[in-house]
Amino acid sequence: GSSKKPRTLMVDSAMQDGFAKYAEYLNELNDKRERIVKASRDVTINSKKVIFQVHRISRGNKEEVLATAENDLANVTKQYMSKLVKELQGTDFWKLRRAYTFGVQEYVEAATLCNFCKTGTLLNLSEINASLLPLSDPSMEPLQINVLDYILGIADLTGELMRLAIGRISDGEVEYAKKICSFVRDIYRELTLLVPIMEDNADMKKKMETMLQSVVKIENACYSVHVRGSEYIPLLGTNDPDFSLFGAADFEP
Amino acid sequence: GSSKKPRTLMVDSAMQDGFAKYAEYLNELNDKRERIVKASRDVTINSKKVIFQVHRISRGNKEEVLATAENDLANVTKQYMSKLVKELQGTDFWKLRRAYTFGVQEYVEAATLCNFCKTGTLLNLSEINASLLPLSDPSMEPLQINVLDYILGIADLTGELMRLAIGRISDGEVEYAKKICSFVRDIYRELTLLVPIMEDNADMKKKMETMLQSVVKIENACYSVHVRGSEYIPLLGTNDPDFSLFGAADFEP
Amino acid sequence: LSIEKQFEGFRAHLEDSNSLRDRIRAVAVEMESVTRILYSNLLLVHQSLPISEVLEKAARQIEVLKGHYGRLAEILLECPGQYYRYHGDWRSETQTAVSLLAFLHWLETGNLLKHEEAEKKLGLGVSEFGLDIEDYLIGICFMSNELPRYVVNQVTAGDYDSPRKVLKFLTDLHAAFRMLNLRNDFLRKKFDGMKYDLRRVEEVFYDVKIRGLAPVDTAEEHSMQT
Amino acid sequence: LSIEKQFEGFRAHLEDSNSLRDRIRAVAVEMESVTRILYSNLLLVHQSLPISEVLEKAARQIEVLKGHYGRLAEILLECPGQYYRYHGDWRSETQTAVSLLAFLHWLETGNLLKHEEAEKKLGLGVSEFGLDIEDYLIGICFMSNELPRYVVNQVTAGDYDSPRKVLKFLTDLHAAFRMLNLRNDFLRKKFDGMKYDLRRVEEVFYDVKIRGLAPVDTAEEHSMQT
Amino acid sequence: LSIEKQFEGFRAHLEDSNSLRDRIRAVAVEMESVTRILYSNLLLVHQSLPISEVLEKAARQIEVLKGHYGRLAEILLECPGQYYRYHGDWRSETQTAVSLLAFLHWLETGNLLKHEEAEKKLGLGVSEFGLDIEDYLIGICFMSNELPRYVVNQVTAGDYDSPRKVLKFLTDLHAAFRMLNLRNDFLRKKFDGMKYDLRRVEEVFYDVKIRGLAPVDTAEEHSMQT
Amino acid sequence: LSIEKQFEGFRAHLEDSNSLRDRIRAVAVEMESVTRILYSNLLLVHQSLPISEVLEKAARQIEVLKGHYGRLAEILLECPGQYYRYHGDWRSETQTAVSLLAFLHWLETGNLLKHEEAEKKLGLGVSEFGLDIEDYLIGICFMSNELPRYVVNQVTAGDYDSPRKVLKFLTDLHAAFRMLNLRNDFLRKKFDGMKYDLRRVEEVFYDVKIRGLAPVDTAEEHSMQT
Amino acid sequence: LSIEKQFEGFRAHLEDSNSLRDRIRAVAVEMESVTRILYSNLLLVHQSLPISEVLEKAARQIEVLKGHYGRLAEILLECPGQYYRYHGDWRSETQTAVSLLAFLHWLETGNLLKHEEAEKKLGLGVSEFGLDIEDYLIGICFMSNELPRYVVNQVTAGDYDSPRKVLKFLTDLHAAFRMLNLRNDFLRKKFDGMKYDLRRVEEVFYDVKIRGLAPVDTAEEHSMQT
Amino acid sequence: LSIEKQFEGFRAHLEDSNSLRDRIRAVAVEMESVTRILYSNLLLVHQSLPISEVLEKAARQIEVLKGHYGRLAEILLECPGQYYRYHGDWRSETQTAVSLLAFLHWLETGNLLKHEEAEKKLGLGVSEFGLDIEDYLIGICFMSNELPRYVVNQVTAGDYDSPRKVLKFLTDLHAAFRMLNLRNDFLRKKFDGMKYDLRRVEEVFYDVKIRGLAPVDTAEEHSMQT
Ligand SMILES: [Mn+2]
Ligand SMILES: [Mn+2]
Repeated sequence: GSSKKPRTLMVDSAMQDGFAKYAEYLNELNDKRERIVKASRDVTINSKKVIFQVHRISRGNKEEVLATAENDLANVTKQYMSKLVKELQGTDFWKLRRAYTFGVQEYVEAATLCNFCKTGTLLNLSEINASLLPLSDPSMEPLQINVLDYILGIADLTGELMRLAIGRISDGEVEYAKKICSFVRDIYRELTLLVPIMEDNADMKKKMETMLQSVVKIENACYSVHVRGSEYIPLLGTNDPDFSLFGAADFEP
Repeated sequence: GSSKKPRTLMVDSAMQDGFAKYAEYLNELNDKRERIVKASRDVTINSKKVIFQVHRISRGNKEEVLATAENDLANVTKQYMSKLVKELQGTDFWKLRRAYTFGVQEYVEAATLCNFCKTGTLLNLSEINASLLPLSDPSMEPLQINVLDYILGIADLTGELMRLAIGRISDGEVEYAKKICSFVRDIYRELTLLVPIMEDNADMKKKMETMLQSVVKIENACYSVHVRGSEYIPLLGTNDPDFSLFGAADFEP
Repeated sequence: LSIEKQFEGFRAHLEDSNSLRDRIRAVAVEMESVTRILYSNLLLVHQSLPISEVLEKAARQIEVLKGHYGRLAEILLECPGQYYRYHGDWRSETQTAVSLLAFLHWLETGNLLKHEEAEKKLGLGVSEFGLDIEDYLIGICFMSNELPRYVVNQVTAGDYDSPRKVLKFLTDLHAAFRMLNLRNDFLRKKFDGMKYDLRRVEEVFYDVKIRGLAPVDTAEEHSMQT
Repeated sequence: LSIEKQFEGFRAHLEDSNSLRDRIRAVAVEMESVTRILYSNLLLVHQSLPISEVLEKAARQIEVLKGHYGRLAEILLECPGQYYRYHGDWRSETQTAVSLLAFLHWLETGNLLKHEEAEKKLGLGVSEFGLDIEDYLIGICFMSNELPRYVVNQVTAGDYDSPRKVLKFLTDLHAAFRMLNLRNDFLRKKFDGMKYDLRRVEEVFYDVKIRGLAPVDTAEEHSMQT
Repeated sequence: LSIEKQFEGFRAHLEDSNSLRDRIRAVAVEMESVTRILYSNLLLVHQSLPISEVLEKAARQIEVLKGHYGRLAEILLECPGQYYRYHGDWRSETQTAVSLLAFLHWLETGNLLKHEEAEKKLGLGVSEFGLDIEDYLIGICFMSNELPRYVVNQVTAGDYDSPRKVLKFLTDLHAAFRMLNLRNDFLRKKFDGMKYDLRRVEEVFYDVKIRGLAPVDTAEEHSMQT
Repeated sequence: LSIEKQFEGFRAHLEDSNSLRDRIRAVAVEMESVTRILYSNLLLVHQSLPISEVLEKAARQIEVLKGHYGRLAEILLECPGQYYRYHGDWRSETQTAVSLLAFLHWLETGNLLKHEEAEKKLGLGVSEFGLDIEDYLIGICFMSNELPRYVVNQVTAGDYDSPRKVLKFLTDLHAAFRMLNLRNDFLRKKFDGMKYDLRRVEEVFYDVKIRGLAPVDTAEEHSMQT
Repeated sequence: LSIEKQFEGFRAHLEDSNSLRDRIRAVAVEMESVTRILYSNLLLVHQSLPISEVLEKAARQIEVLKGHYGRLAEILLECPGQYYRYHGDWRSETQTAVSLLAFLHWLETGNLLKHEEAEKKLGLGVSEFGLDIEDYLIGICFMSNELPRYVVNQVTAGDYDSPRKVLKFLTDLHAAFRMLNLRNDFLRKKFDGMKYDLRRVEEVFYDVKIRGLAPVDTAEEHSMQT
Repeated sequence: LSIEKQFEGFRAHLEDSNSLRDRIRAVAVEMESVTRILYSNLLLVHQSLPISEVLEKAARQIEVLKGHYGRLAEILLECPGQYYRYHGDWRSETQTAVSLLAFLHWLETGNLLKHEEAEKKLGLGVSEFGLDIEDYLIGICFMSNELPRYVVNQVTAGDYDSPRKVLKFLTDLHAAFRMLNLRNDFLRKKFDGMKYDLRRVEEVFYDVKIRGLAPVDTAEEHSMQT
C-alpha cells in the first residue's frame, strides 16, 4: 500500500523565477566563455605554428622563412585574435582573463619572436595593442592585452630565442647569437625586478628559472664557439675567426 | 682513409676474470631473487583469494565457507609457501626480504584471518612458524617469518576484520562484531607501542592510521546497532534486543 | 627528399590524431551533460513522482545518450584498434550512464540490468566498441549507492514494502560481487562501499518491521512493481 | 634603452596596482573579521536561542559589513573596469556573507534570500560594483551546508516540525539549482555537495516520521512560516 | 541465479585480463634484455671494431628481438582491439629498439631507417600491431644522441671524413624534424636535444677542417661507406 | 691561512650546536616514547575501563614525562636566548602531551585543563622555558578530536548521559576558541577541524534523544559535573 | 567564565605576536626588494661592465639594506630571547644578501668576505642580533654558484686569465668547507653543490689551457692576486 | 592476554635489535668521517700533488678505517645470520670506501682493485662478514665518476699522456661491466652513468690527439704504468 504525496507539487515559484534569471545569466556567460576558450585555443595552436615556422630559418632562406612566418602571424591576428577581440570588452578583460590568457601569451611570444628576427628589437606592448585596434568594432571598448599577459609571453619568448641562438651558431651566425645573448640578458635583468611585484607570480617565478637556464645555455654556446675560434686565430694568421666554417652552408656547394 | 686501431684489442684479462666471477655471482643471485619474487607473488594472489573466500561467510554457511577457506589456505602453504621455504635459508632471510615480504605479509593476513574466524584468537607467530617447519629440508636452516613481516601482516588483518564486522552486523551477528571490535582495539593498542621501535616504520605508520579508521568504523557500526536496538527494548518488553531481525536471514523462509 | 616525404606523412598523422582526440572529448562533454539531465530526472523518484513518469522522461534522454555513443562509435571507426588509446576520455561518463540505466531498469523490472542489456541500451556491442566490463561493474556499484536514499524516502512517503524489496535485491547483488576476486583497485574500493548501503537498507527494514509497518509476508509472492 | 623604458612603465603600473590591492586586502581582512562575529552570533541558533534575539544581534554586524562594502566600492571607483582584477581578494568573504545573510533571512521569513535582496543588504548594485551571481550562488550552497546541523539540533531541542519545513525548502532549492547549467568549477562542486545536505535532512525527517513525532499532516497544507 | 552466472563470467574475464598483462610484461622484460645486449654490441663501433663485424653480431640479436615481437603479436591477437590498452608496457623498449636499428642501418647504408623499414625489421605491420609513429620518432631522436660520440671516436681513430658525413645526415634529419608541428611533449623535448648533437658534430667538423685534416672535396661525390 | 682560521672557528661552533641539538633530540625521543605509553593507557577509556584506573596508570607516566621536561630545561639553560632555535624539536611531543593531560583532566574533573595547570603538570614555567601558548592551544584541539570517539563508545556501553555532557563542554570550548583571531596557520586548521567534532557529538546526542534514551530532562537543570 | 578569561589572555598574546611578525615581515619584504636590485646590478658583470661601475652602483643599495637591518634590530629589541622564533622570516633574504656582498667583495679584492666583515657591512653584531653562521656559510655557497657563469662570460669577453684566478679561489674555499663536519641538512646539500661549480671552472680552465689561450706560465709562479 | 604476551616478546626483540643498530650506526658515523678525510687527501691529486705523497697520507686513514670494520665485525658476531638486516646502515660508507681504495690502487698500479683485494684492505672476508659484491661494484662505479675530472686536471697540468691511459682503463672497465646481467636497480643506474665518464674521457683524448699533444703512438705498445 502506498500513500505517496509527491513533494514537488508545491513548488516555490518565486524561487524558480529567480533561478530562471540566474540560469540565463550563467548560460550566456558560459557560452561566451566557451567561445573565448575555443578562440584562445586556436590562437595558441596557430601561434605555435608561427614559432615553428620561424625555427625553420637557415642561413640561406631567412627572408623567405620570415616572410611566411609574418604572413602566418597576420593570419592568426586576422582570423583568430579578431574573434577574441570581438567577444571581449569592458569588465570581461579581467573577469574572463583565465579563458584567454594562454592564447594571448602565445600570441605575444610569436609576435615578439617574428619582430626580433626582423628588427632585432623588442616589440612593445603598445605596438601590439595598436595593431589590435583595427580588429574591433569602434563602438566598443577595444581589447588591450594587459601587462601581465605580455610579460608572461616575453618570458616564454626567451626560451624560443635560446633555441634560435643554438641554431644560428650551428649556421655560423655567431654575431647573431651574441646579439640574442645580450638581448635575453637584458630581458632577464629587467624581469628580475618586475617579478616580485607581479600578481599571482608563482608561474612567473618558474619561468624565471627556466629563463636563467636559457641565458646560461646561450652563454655556454657563445663561449664554446669563441674558445674554439680563438684557438685558430693564430693558426689562420687573421684576427677574424672564420665562423663561416661552421655549419651546413659550408660543405654543400 | 682510415687508420683505425680497435681499442679493445688489448683486453685486461685479469679484469675480465674478476668480472666473470662477479657475473656468475650476480646471475645466481638474480635468478634466485626472481624465483622468490614469483613464489611470493603466487603466495600473495592466492592468500588474497583465501581472504575473499572468508568474506563469503553468511549466517548459514559459516562452517562450509571456513572449511573451504582453510583448505585453500592449506594449499597456499603446501604449494606456494613451500617454494619460498625451499629457496630461502640463512642470510637470505634478511638479504632477500624485500623479494618476499609482501607475499609473507599477505599469508600472515590470510592465516590469522582464518584462525580468528575459527577460534576467535590471534594466531601467534610461533604457531605459524611451527607450521612451516615440515615444509623445509631438515638439513637446511628453516625459513622463519620475522617479527616485522608478522606485524605488518597483522596490521592489514585489522582492515579485513573491519570488513568482516560490518558484514556480521548485516547478518545480525552483533555479538560477533563486538568481539571483533574488542580484538581489533587490543591489537591497535599493542601496536601503538611497537611501531616507534620498528625499523623502517614509515609503511607501518601509514597502516596505523588506516587501522585507527577501521577501529572507528567498527565502533560506529556497533554504536549504530546498539542505539537502534536500545530503542526497541522497551517497545518489545524484553531485555534481549532481537538482532535477528537484522539481515537477510530473516525475510527469506 | 625521401626523408622529407616521410616526415610530411608524419606531420599529417600527428595533426590527425590531435584532432581525433579533440572530437572524442567534445562528444564526452555532451555525454556528461546528458547524464546530468538523466540523473536530474531520476532524482524525482525520491520525491515520489510515479515511476511511470520518471521512466518516460528518462526514455527521451537515453535516446540522446545513445546518439552520442553512436557518434563516438563512428569516430572510433576511423581509427580501428585504438579504442583503448582514448578509452580514458569517456570512461567516467560511461560508468555514470550505466548506474542510471541500471537504476531505471530496476525500478521498471525489479531486476539487475545485465551487461548485454546495458550494451544494447547504449547501442554498443555491435562493432568492436563494446561496454568495458569493469566500467559496467563500477556503474553497478554507483547504482547501489542510491538505494539507501531511495528506501528512506519511500518509507517517509508511506511505502513500507520497499525496504524488503530493495534489501532482497541488494543482498543478492552483494553476494554476486563477492564471487569476484578483485584486486586492490578502484572497483574493489567501490565494492567495499556497497556494504554500507546494504547495512543502511537493513536498518530501515528493521525500523519498519519492528513497528509492524511492513506488509504481511504473503505480499512477497506477488509482483515487485509499485 | 627602449626595453628599459617600457619596463619602467610596467613597474609603475604594477606598483600602483599593488598598492590598490593592499588597500583592498585591508578591507577584506576586516570583512572577514565581521563575518566571523556574525557567524558566531548565528551559531547560537544551534543552541536554541530565540530567533528574534539572534536576528537582533546580527543586525548590528550587518551594518558594519555594509560599511566595509561601501569603502570597497570607493576604492574600486579608482580603477573602473578592473573590478574583476581584484575580485579574488574579497570573493570568499562575500560568499560567506551571503550564506549568513541567507540563513538569517530564511530564519526570519522561511524564504530564500534573492540576489537583489542580498545586493541591497550589502549596499551593492548601485555602481558598477554589484554582487557577482556566482558568488551569490556559492553563498547559497554554503547556507545549505548549515541546514542539516540546524535540523538535528532543532529536533534535539524538541522541535519536531522543523525537518519537514527544512526539507521542503531544501528540496525546492535543490530543484531550482538543477535548472542551472553549471560548468565543472567550484560552484558545481559546492552544488554537488548540497545532495548530501538534502540526504541528511531526509534522514532526519524519516526519523521523526517513523516514530510518529512529526506533527499531523494537515499542518503541511498551511503556512511555512515559523 | 542469472546474476550469479553473469558474475561467474566476469570472474573469468577479470582473471584472464590480469594474466594477459602478466604475460605481456614478461615479454617486455625480455625485450629490454635483448636491446641491452644489442646496445652493448653496437658500442664496439666506438672502439673502431670494423662495421661489418658489428653488423654481424647485431644481426643475431635482431632476430631474437623479432621473435619477441612475434610473441607479443600473438598475445595481442587474443585481445583484438586492445593494443593501446597495453601499449605503455612495451613502449620504451620499442623506442630503444628503433634507435639501435636506425643506427645500425645508418652505419650500413648511410641512410635514415624509414618507418616501414623499421616495422619490417621488427616483424611488425602485418597485423593490426604496427609501430607507433611517435615511438619511431622518439627512437630516431635517441639515435641522434649517439652520433657526437661516434664522430669524436672516429676522428680519434684517424677517420677524418666521418664528421662531414655525419653532419650531412644530421643536418638533413634536423631539417626534416623541423617540418613537424610538435606539441609540448616528450617528443618535442627529445627533438630539442638534437640541436646540441648537431652543434657538437659541427664543432668536430670545424676542428678537422681548420687543421686541413678533412679529405679533399672530391671525396663527397663518392660512396658514404667506410 | 686566514680563511682556514675562520673556518676552524666555524667548525667548533657547528660541532657545539650539533651536540646540543643531539642531546635535545635524545630527550625528545624519550618524551615521544612516554606520551605513547600514556596514549596507550588512555585508549582503555574506550573499552570502558573505570576512569579511576585509567587515571592511576597515567599518573606514573606523567611523572616520567615531567622528568624529561626537567632535563630539557637544564640543557636549554646552556644556550640562553635560543629556546626558539630548538623549539621545533620537541613541539609536536609537547602538543601531544598537552592533549593527553587535558583529556585526563577532563575525565577527572569535567573541566578544561588551563594553561598554567598544564605548565605545572609538566614542571614548566619556572625558568624562561614555559609552555608555548600555541602549543597549548593545538594540544587542546587534538584533545577535542578524541571526544566523538569517546562519546560513541560510551553510548554503546550504555552511558546515555555522556553525549549531553560532552556536547556542553565542546560547545563552550568551541565558543572560547572563536574569540581568538587566528591566522591562516596550523592552529587555525586544527581549530577548523573542531567544528566536525562538535557536529559529530551533536549527532550522537540527537540519536539518543530521539530514541528517548537520554536521561530525563530534569537533570539538565542541575549540575553539569560528573 | 574562567575559560573565557583565559582565552581573552590568549587573544591578546596572539595579537601581539601577530603584529610583531607582521612588522618583521614588512621589513623582510623590503630587504628582498633591495637584494633584487643589488642582484640586478651585479648581473651587469656578466655583460663586461667595468667592475668599478658595478661596485659603485651596488654601494648605494648596500646602504639601504643596512638601514633595513637596523630597523629589524630595533623590532627584535622588543622581544628579547625570541630572535630564533622569527629568524625564518628573514633567513633567506640574509643568505642572498651575504652571497651578493661576498661576490662584490671578491670582485673588488679577490678575497673571501669574512664573517665579521659581512656583519659589519650589514650593521650587525652590535647587539644580540648577529649574523647567524649557517646563514653566512649558505650565502657563501650561493656565491660559489655564480662563479662558473662568471668565468664563462669572462673568457668569452677575452679575459683568459680569469679561469686560473677563480679556480684558485674556489679550490681554497672548497678545501676550507671540507674542514667542517656538516650534518645532512640544507647547508650540506648546498656545499655538495659547490663541487659542481669547481668542476665546471676546472673545465673552463682546461679549455683555455689546452688551446694555449691562458697567459704564459710564468705568471703562475708569482702572485695569485688580481 | 595471549596477545599482550606475544607482543611483549616482540617488544624485547625489537629493543635489542634497536640497541644493536645504534651501536652499528655509531661505527658507521665514524667510518663516514674517515672516508671524508680520505677523500680530502685524495682530492689533492687534482692539484697535482705527487702521487707518492697522496698515497702516503691515505695509508694512515686506511688503517683507521680498517679498525672500524673490525669493530663492526665484532658487533655483527652477536647476531649471526642477520648481517643483511643491518647492512643498509653501513652500505653507502662501504661503497665510498671502495671507490677511494680503488682510485688509490689505480694511481699506484694502473690496475683495477679486485674484490678480494678490497676485502683484504678493509680486513673483511675472514668471518661471515665479507664485502658484498654489489657494494664493491657500486664503489667501482663511483671511482669511475672521478676519472673525467682527474684527466681534465692532469691535462691542464701538462700531462698529455694520461687521457690515453685513463681511456684504456675505463674502456676495459666498461666492457667488463657489460658482462654483468644487471637488474633495474641502483647498480644499474650507476653503471649507466659510467657511459658519461667514458664519453668525457674520450672527448679529452680527442682534444689532445687532434692537437698533436698526445705522445707518439709507439708509447701505446709499452707499459701502462705511471
Ligand atoms: Mn614557447
Ligand atoms: Mn588485505
